[in-house]
Parts: sequence; C-alpha cells; structure tokens
Amino acid sequence: MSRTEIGGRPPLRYYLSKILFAGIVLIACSWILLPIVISALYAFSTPKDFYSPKEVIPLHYTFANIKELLDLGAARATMNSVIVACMTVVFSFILGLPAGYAFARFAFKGKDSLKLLIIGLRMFPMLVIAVPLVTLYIRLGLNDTLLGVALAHTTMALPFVILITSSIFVSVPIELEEAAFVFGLDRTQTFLRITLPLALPGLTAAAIFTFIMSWNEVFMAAVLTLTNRTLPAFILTSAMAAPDFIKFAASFIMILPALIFVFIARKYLISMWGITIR
Amino acid sequence: MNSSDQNRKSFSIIERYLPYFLIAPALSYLLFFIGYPLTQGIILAFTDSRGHFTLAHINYLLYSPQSLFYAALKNTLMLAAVIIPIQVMIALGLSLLLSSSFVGRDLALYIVIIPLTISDVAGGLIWYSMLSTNGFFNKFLMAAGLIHSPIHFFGYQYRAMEFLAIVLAEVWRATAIVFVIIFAGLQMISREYIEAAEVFGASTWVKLRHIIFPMLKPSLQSALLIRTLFAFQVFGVVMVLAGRDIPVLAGEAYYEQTELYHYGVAALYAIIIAAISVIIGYIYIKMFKAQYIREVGAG
Amino acid sequence: MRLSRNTRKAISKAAAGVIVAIIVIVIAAGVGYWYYTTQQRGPTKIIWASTQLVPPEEQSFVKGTLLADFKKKTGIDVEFVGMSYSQMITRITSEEQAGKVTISLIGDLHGDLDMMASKGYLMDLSKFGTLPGRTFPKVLMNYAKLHGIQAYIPWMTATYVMVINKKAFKYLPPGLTEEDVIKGTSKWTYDALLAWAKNLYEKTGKKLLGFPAGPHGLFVRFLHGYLYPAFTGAQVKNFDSPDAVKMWQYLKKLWQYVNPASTTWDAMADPLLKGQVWIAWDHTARIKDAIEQEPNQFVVVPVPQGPKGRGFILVVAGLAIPKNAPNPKAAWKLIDYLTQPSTQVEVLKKTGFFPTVQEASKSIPSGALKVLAEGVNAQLNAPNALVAMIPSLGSKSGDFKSIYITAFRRIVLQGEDIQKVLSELGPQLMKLFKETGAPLPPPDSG
Amino acid sequence: MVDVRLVGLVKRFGKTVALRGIDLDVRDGEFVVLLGPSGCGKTTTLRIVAGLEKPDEGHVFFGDREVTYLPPKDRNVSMVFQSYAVWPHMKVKDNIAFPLRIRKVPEDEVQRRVKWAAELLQIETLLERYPHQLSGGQRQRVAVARAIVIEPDVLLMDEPLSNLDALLRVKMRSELKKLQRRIGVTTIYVTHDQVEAMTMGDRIAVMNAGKIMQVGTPEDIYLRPANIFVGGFVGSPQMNFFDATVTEKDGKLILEGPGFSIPLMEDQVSVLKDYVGKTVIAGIRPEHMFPKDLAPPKLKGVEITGDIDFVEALGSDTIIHLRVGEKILVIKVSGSHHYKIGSKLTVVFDLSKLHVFRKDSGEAII
Repeated sequence: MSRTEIGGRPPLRYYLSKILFAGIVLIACSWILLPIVISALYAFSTPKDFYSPKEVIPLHYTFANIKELLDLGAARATMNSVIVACMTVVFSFILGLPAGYAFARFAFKGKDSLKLLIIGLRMFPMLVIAVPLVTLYIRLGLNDTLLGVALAHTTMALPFVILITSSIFVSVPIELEEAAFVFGLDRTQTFLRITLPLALPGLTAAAIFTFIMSWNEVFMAAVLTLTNRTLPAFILTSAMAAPDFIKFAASFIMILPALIFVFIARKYLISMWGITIR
Repeated sequence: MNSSDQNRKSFSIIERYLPYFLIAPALSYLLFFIGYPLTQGIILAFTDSRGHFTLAHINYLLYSPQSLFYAALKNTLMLAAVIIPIQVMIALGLSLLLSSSFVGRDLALYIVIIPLTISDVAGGLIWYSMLSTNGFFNKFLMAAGLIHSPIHFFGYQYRAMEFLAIVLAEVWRATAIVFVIIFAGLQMISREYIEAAEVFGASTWVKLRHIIFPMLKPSLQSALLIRTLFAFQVFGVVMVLAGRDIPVLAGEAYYEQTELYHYGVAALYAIIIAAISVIIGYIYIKMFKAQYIREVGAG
Repeated sequence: MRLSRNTRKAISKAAAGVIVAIIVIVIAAGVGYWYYTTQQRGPTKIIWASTQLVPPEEQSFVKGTLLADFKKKTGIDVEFVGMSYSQMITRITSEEQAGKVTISLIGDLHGDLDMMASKGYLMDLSKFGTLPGRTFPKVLMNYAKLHGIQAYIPWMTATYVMVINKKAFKYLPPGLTEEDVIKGTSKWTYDALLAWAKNLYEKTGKKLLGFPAGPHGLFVRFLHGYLYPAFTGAQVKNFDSPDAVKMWQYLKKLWQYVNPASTTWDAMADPLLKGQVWIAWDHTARIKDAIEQEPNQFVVVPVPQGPKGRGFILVVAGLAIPKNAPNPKAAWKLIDYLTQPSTQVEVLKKTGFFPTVQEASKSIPSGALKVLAEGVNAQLNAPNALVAMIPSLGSKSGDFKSIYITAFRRIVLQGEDIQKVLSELGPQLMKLFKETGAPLPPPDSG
Repeated sequence: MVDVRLVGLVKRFGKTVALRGIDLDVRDGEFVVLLGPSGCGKTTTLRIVAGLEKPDEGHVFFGDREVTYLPPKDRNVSMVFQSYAVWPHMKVKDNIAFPLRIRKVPEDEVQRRVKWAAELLQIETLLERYPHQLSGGQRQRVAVARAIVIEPDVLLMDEPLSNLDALLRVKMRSELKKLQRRIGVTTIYVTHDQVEAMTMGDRIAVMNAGKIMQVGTPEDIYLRPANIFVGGFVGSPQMNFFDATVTEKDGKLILEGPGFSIPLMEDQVSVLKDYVGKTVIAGIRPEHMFPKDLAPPKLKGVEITGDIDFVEALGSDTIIHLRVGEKILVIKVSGSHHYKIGSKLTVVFDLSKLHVFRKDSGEAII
C-alpha cells in the first residue's frame, strides 16, 4: 500500500477490476439468456429465414410454427399437461399440507426420523417407479390416463411439498397461532383464519413450484401414456421427427409458463430451491 | 376427579396422535407409490411372462448384443464425471461473484436461476436451436467467415460432438441447482468472518482458501452429492440431443419399456438406478444427519 | 424461509388470489374437458385408431379436413387416435380380450391386420357388401383376404423411393445415363450408385448422398426391405450369409460417400431442400414436401437393383373393423368415405400415400404428385422387382428393427467384424419369428 | 373475573422437567408477577394457565371451575405475547375486534368496545393501519388493547415489555399497571426483569428451576427473601454472599467470615444459637453497606476495611468493589463520589439488614 492511495483517487486497478467484474457478470447473464432468446426467435422465424445461412437472427416472423405445432396435437398435449399439473398440485397439497403443518408445529415421537425419511425420499429417483407402475395401472385401468400420470407426479412432488410447506409454516410465528387459540379459535379455525392467510404467498409459490415440476416431467409421462401425452412426452415422442422450427416452437411453449412463474415467484425461488435440495 | 381424567384422556388422544394423523396420508401414499412399484419391479425383473422365475432379463441386460447396458453405464458415469466438476466450478465462481453487492445484482440473480424452471426436454431443444447445422452457432460462425461448412453437433457419427452438446446443455441447465446450494451456503457464512480476515490483511486468495472454502465445505459436499444423484437420472436432454446414440441408463429403461416392450429389462434398469441412488442418498442422509444434529444442537 | 414484509408484499394477496382463482378455473375446465372426452361419447362419436397419418401435419389434415368433411356429410363425429404399431396391437388385444371394445375403425398396415385377423379380432367385411364406383386392384384385394375373411379394405399404399436433385445428373459416373436411373434399367445398380456418390464427392467435395438414419428415421427399412432382398434375395432368412457379408461390405464402402449428418435426419425433405444432399432415399410421404416446394428440381426414381433383384417394400394400409366394435355401421360409412376416389386423391395430395382404387390413380393432377407417382410406378414396373412386406411381429417389431440397426451401427459406423456381428445377431432375429410364430414376410416366404 | 388456583403443576418436556410442582393462588383482580431467570418455568406456567400447554400432573382452577384440560378458547383468558403476535394480515381495528367477532358479539357492540379499548390505549388514530406500519410500542398497545377488549377473566402477559427500548419500557410499565387497576382484571405477568416485577406486581412469585421459591409482596421479596436464590436474584447489584461460621466467643455469637468477623445482635443470636460451629451463608445487600464517612450516624454496624478494586460511577449511584481478603464486596452508595482505585476504604454495614441462610438448603434463617 503506497501512501498516495490513501484518500486520493482510486488507482487504475480499481476501475479495471470493476470493469472486469461487470464483464464477467454480463457474460454469465448472456450465457443464460442468449440460448433462450435465440430459441424463442427461431420459434417464430419463417422457415425460409431459418434455412437461410445468412440470417443469423431471423428477420421475418410468423405464428405459423406455433399454430402448426398446436394443430399437430400440442394443443391437446398442452391441455393435458395443465390438467396433470393442476391435479398434481391439488393432490400433493391435500396430502402434503397437513404433513408439512405437522412437521412445522408439533413435537412428537419419531419426528426426526420421519423427517429424515422424507428428506431421503426426496432424493429417490422417482422416475424408476414409472416402469413397474405400468403393470399396476393396466390392471386398475389407469394406464394412459391423465389421472395416472398425476398420481405418479404426486409421488414425485409430495416430499418437496411437505418440506416446503413445513418451512413456510415454520416461518409463520407460532405466537400468532397461540394468540388465536387464546382469543377463542380452535386448531382448525386458527389454521384457516390465521395460518393459511399468512402462509398463502409462500404456499402460492410452492404451488407454482409443484406445477412446474409436473409440467416439466417427461420420463414418467412418456412411459405411462400412449395417446394422452403431456406436452414434454408429446414432444419427445411425436415432435422429434418434425422440422426444426417446429421443435423450437415446442420448446417455446414449454418454457413460457416456467418463465412467467419464475417472474411471479422470483423472490421465493432461491429459498425454495434451497429448502428442496439442501 | 373423574371428569378431569376423562378430559385428559380425550385431549391426549387427539393432541398426541394429531401429528401422526396429519402425516399418515402423505406417508402411506409415498410408501405405497414407491414400495409397490419397487416390489413389482423386482418381480418383473426376475419373472417371465408366465410368472416363473427367470434370469433371462439379466442375461439379456448383460450379454445380449442388443443391450446397450455397459455403454449406458459408461456414458452415464462419463457425463457425470465431465459435467459435475464444470458445474461446481462455475457455480462456485458465480456464487462468489453474486454474493457481493452491486447495481443490478438482483436481476443478475434471477437470470442465473432461470434454468431451474426449464425442463430437460426444453433445455435440450434450446441447445438444439443453438447447435444444429442451421442453428445460431453455425450461422454465426459462417456469417463471421470463420467456418465454411457447418460444424455437426448431432448424429451417430458425431457422437463426440453430441456428447459435447449434452455437456453444454446440462451445464447450462443444471448449474443453477448447484449454484443455489452453494450460494445459500455462502449466504450463511457470516460476513463478519470474511471482514475479520480482511481487517487482518488477508488477500483474496487467502480469504477464499482459508475462510470461505472450509466454511463452504458442507454446501459443496451436498451440491456434489445431489448433482451425482441427478446425474443418474439424466434423460430428457440426452433423448432430445442424441436419441439413443449416446445411451444412458434412464434412456435405456425408457427404450426397453416403450419401444421393445422388454418390461423385465426396463425394470432391471429401474432397479439399478434406484440402487445407485439409494447408496448415494444413504451417504447424503448420513452426512445430512450429522449436519442436522449439529444445527439442532447449536440452535 | 423468512416471510419478510417485502417478500410478502412481492406476492400480494391479490396476486395470490388471482393465481388461485386461475388454478381453480383451469382445474374445473380440465376436469370438465377430461370428463367430456372420456365419458360423453355420444352414439354418433366413433373412435378411429390408426397407425397411419400419425405425424402431426398429417393428423391435422385428417382431423381438420377429412373428418370435418365427413361429419358435414354424415353427421358422424370421429375421434382420430394416432398410435404406434405396438400401441395398436396392445390396445386391440387388450380390448378384444376384455370384451370392451372402444375402437370402431382400425387403420393399420397389412402385416398387423394379418396378425389381428389370425387371432380373430376382425370382422368379416364382406357382409357390408361392395363399395360402388371404385375398383381395387386384384393384387391388393387378394392381400386383404386373410384367414378366410375379408379382413380389411385396402386404404392406401406407400413405398420408399429415391429422390434425385437434377443437379446430380451432371455428375453421373461413366456408363450410367439419366434415362437408366429414371426408368430403373438394369444398369441402375447399387454399384452404379456407389460410383455416382463417389464421383459426386470427388467433383464437388461434398457427400451428397443421404439416408434418414436419425433416431426417428426409417433407414432400417432400407436395410431389411431394400438392401437385404437386393443382395441376398430375402429379408430375414439370409441375415447371416455370405451374400449378407458382401452386402455389408458394400454398405461400408457406400457410407464413405454418405453425408455423415444422415444419422441426424429423420426425414429427407429438409436436407433435400437445404441442398445438403442431392440423392436421397426415404418414404414417399417424407420427401413429398421437397418435391412439392420445388417440383422442377427433383425427380423420383426407382431404387437401384442388387445381385438378387430390385428389392423394395410395398406398404399396404387397410381399414378394418374390430369384432364387437361399438359402431360398425358408422365405421363402414367412414370406410366408404375414405375409399372414394376424390378422398383418395386428397390424401395423396396431402400425405403422399397412394390411392388403392384405380379410379383415383387415373385422376392424379400433374405437378409434384405426378413426379412422385411416376417414380413409384417406375419402381413397381421396373425389371427384377422383388417386393418385400414388413413383417408383423407385434410387440417384437421393436426388437426386429433394433437388430438391423444394431448390425448397421456396429458394422458400418463402428467398424466391427461383419461375420462376428452377423453370427451374434442372426440367432436373435430367428428367435423373434420363432417366439411370435409370425410367418417370414415376402420375399422370404415366396 | 375470577381467582386462579394452580395446584401441583408438573410439566415435562421429554426428559427435562420444566415444572416440579407449582402451587399458586392468584386472587380476584390481583396483579401477580412470575419472576425468574430464563428457563425457570415461568412462561410454561403462564402457558398452562392459558391452555396452550397441558400439565403432566396438577390442576388449574378458575374460581371453582377446573380448566386444566380445557382448550384455550373455552377459558375466557387473554394474553399479551412477547412478540405481541399482532396478526399481520389484519388492520389494527380488525385485530382488536377479532376476539369479539369470534365470540359473536353484535357488530355495534364490537365497534363500541374497540373504540373503548383504543381510547384506553391511545391508539384511536392507528385503527386503519396494518401492523407493519406500526412501531414496536404501537404494536404493543394494539396487543394490549386486543387482550382487554374481551374483558377476560384472566389477563396473561408474557414479557410484554422486553422488546421495547428502555425509555418506552419505563413508560409502559406504569401505564400497564394503571390500566390493570382501572379494569381490575386478574393478571399474571411473566418477566425476568426484577424492576418490572417490583414496580408492577401486587405480589411476586419468584421462580427457579421449575419451582416457586417465594411468593410475596415486592417488599417481602426484597426485605425478607425466603432463600438464598431469592436474595440473590432480587436486587441490583446482587446481594453479597459469603460463607461464615457461627462461633461462640466470650459468650457472644460471632459470625466468622473470610477476613472479618461480625458480632450478632440479640434477636439474631436467639435464632442462630442452634448453628454454633456450623457454616452458614451470610448475605448483605450492597445498599446496606456504607463507607464510614457516609454512614448514617446512628447506624449500629460492623466496620470492615479493604482495598478498592474497582469503581463504577453511575451518576446517581457509585458502586465500589472492595477487596477484603479473598472476597470482593460490592457496595452501593447513592450520589456521585470519587474513590481512588487501590486505596484503602473502611465500610460499615448495617447489621440489622444482615441475612443468614442455611448452607445446605439455602433457606433463610434470618
């Protein structure tokens, strides 16, 4: 440290490191954004522009690719995906919310072991259950039904829902509940009138998370359905032989809800993922 | 006091068993939907169509010229070995970068974690749009005059390039998961530790090497383990970018199940993936348990 | 997770409410839709399950044009369900065995219908009488009489042909003329193809021959239905034979001049249009796009012949009604509609599948379709024709394809010893036919 | 309004025993403070009264009614929580009205009562706000308003002032006490702050390790600690303790301390006669020792000389740490004085204020 640095103007090195820093951050961001932007542009590119080696960035845009993809069956598949994802959210919340609440609010024998079990199950490669499930589903008439896929997706999502909702409930101060007890509510009323409204933003984010999880899942959906494909399964089995720009339209439809939901739940994203994978 | 005793009894049954009542539905659902398929999978793997015990599926898996088991295992391991270190390094770098405060940090943070919500299939397609012969990469290089004919990233004859494409797509898509773990770990290190080191004149490298890395070790470990677990389930990206050119375990399970109708063999793949994951998961749980107990003890 | 004031504000209660409302509405709509599609099948809604016309563009044509028109004419609502071959077999088998048949009409290939008929799953269509105003070629009608019944009505035919970009004719090897190629004379051999591809490579520096050898491509048909019959005289039975070894040696040589991106291509229309290849082989339906867009640039030609003849696959798709079908009368009306010459020409225009009724063949308009039809005809009428049919192996058809593809990858792409690979895979192939009891397909059986 | 009776309360959490038999009577309208260090079980006791915890043994009576296993909602109690527990998703007025609405009080009555409570706590202007728009002190007032609005049988307060800054705490202390007087509700108040306890409580129950050590008026607790714990816990700085042996010398009883000896007064002698030859613990509060020059003239005391170890000048008081042999004695002198560290000082202590405890049980002898 030379004396001149103290109190005087920052040395050149300071500015250089600032620029370097900004550069690296910029590169990191464009590394993520560029492929998304490019694939979205290509999804709306006319085939001519796409095939032309000169148009690095397409200049003519059309909705024809999306329309064609939807005509090909993606419309139905998208609908199926939404139905499956919604059913998954509903099922996994009906089952997972009480469990999450129990882990957040009660001290009971075996709690730690049960929680570790859930943490362990979260790591289980759920896709492997799809293969043997086919046999069961054929017997139950669930094969190739959206309900069947949703049930399998619920298995995948449930440990996450339990852990996330549990941590959301923990974040609602217990004294707020106790105050309600004291002032005359029973446990159910307290849950409905105090805990739930306070946890609602977090739970909404968790529901979005679950939705996206189901929306994105491809292996189980592809194995468990034949005609009632969800969107990713449809893309994997039917759209792969289609021209490239149709594939890009498919990827655009797939990431669109994800991007919207990221935006809505952006504040929660890191903490939520932190919980689910820590 | 009779009524008091009665009160006490009814109270304790509800209150004592309430948590179990709340957890039971979820837990039994999970146990059924994991336990039943696993049992069924083992039965499928070791019986023929008439229900008799057979080793035919194992023999097919290991010895049939049609089976790509060894290649699948090798590719899965190789993908993990290549992808994971890159991801951890990038994630570590990004975490250190983004843990300092600057204008637009929140925006940068959101951008970096966007891939978390992008599925493997979509991720594969996005990278297909970058790398296909008419994709951005080739067109860009050709427009810039750097190459004259497109670089092929796809096709059985370009498996090395396919492998590279998969690596790129997976690094792009799944680094965010590693990033979140490490970033969260970094956030938990009190700034005071680092500032203390600064006050005592530690250089950046010394801070990294002697303060941050040791304290980040648990996060790094769990990031590594989780990524390894996920690596054995890699499927969508590979299917989209390489089809069966680069067989992987989950892909083979899918292929044997839906294309060849070899349910027993598919079940074997499922069991193998499950077994590997359980072993890794066991290590993880042991580690986590130690950490959990430390945290609870400390708190 | 800390619910700080800021984050709580970030998702305001209103936003959460809206999202919940949306989710509820979507669920309600979804459940309603699901209920509607699964439960509310009115008496006039029938299911037509088909393994043909499944690719998205074709499906949208079937649903949007054909079935809409059909509904306008008859009032019958048809749900078209596209399936893979194995899905079809599984579905029909399980439905027939359970006695709960939901499918009224089946559209499938000859081989699969043959198998269904042998199991007694199909109705005898002769009881519905004849279809006036159209004549089916005798050959096709003979194929359709299976196991003592009129198992199906020939619906469409297709084959796999070669497409040449006219630019390639400038680089013909010595001794081969454009005429030879277009007519499919005895000079148009696989050796000539090799010489041509080599010449193209040497003159242009590009590998301009291409095959659809991608993950969803049909290259496997070229192996078992074209090369094998041409070199060994059979698809299956000479799989592991000295002739087969010669065939693979040939293919290895040929592959030096094949565009290596072939292993990425699922359909050849794109590469042809992009000019990545000048000579391509594919299913008629999968090259139609290219010819339609530039009918003057491309010509469809018969495939070359090999030492044992000109092997090619004739795909015959038929329409059949399963036993206990919920609405056979409506299904027959649909058959009637689909076999009308005007419908068949429409199908040809949109999909590249060729008509089965002679009245339709006569009225093919000029242009791209003429180019295709001429090529197909030339192939059918070329000398030394060796017609191959796709075998019907049900759930084992995946294994069947996998064996040929595995052989190709190991021998040609990975350079393994030909004899070793063939003697390893040969027994596997034979086992498939033994296990399923399926007959060897023509030309092996002939 | 009722009186509250706790009989033999025992509470275990796993292996740790939080309460080891609590007996306490709170009279109708009385303000009782549970005072004790953290972990002594005072909050657990309060929560059992509220119904938030169930005791493993023992009974809780409100008047003649046993409420031990009744859920909180059936007890007509109110509580002010340490963190206030003002529901963040409700406006202030709704927070206050909520308990009334649960009780299906007619809406016009609700409005009237909310207004009454708001006026009482001077938060009329805040009614339309959300809790996150309030300061800590304001939130505290809301919590209190909510607690009194239902006119509970018993008002429970769990360290309600601990999250406020010092100034506000002093102010609220008297306000709360005045409020309680005014509405006359039976009140149990938990705190670890002895000043709060002394200033607010009609009676104080000092707790330690799951037991009540002493119940009494603030004066009782301060002047007549029942045991060494109470003596040490109440009062600041802490009472000086030292081991001493009761010896008989020249027919007089003397307390032989470390480096000094104390002749006992007559009334003390009669009690300590039985302890001759035994070791006891003697205690003297810092404010009951005086530097010789400042001692009240009539003070009958014992002089002890030591070295000044350390001096804390607080302005209003001066705290002197005096080294006598091995022992440090703490002396509190009111007013500001200068003492030189290291110099000698002779102090006199008020023999009449001497406490003597049994060494074995810690119980007070004098």
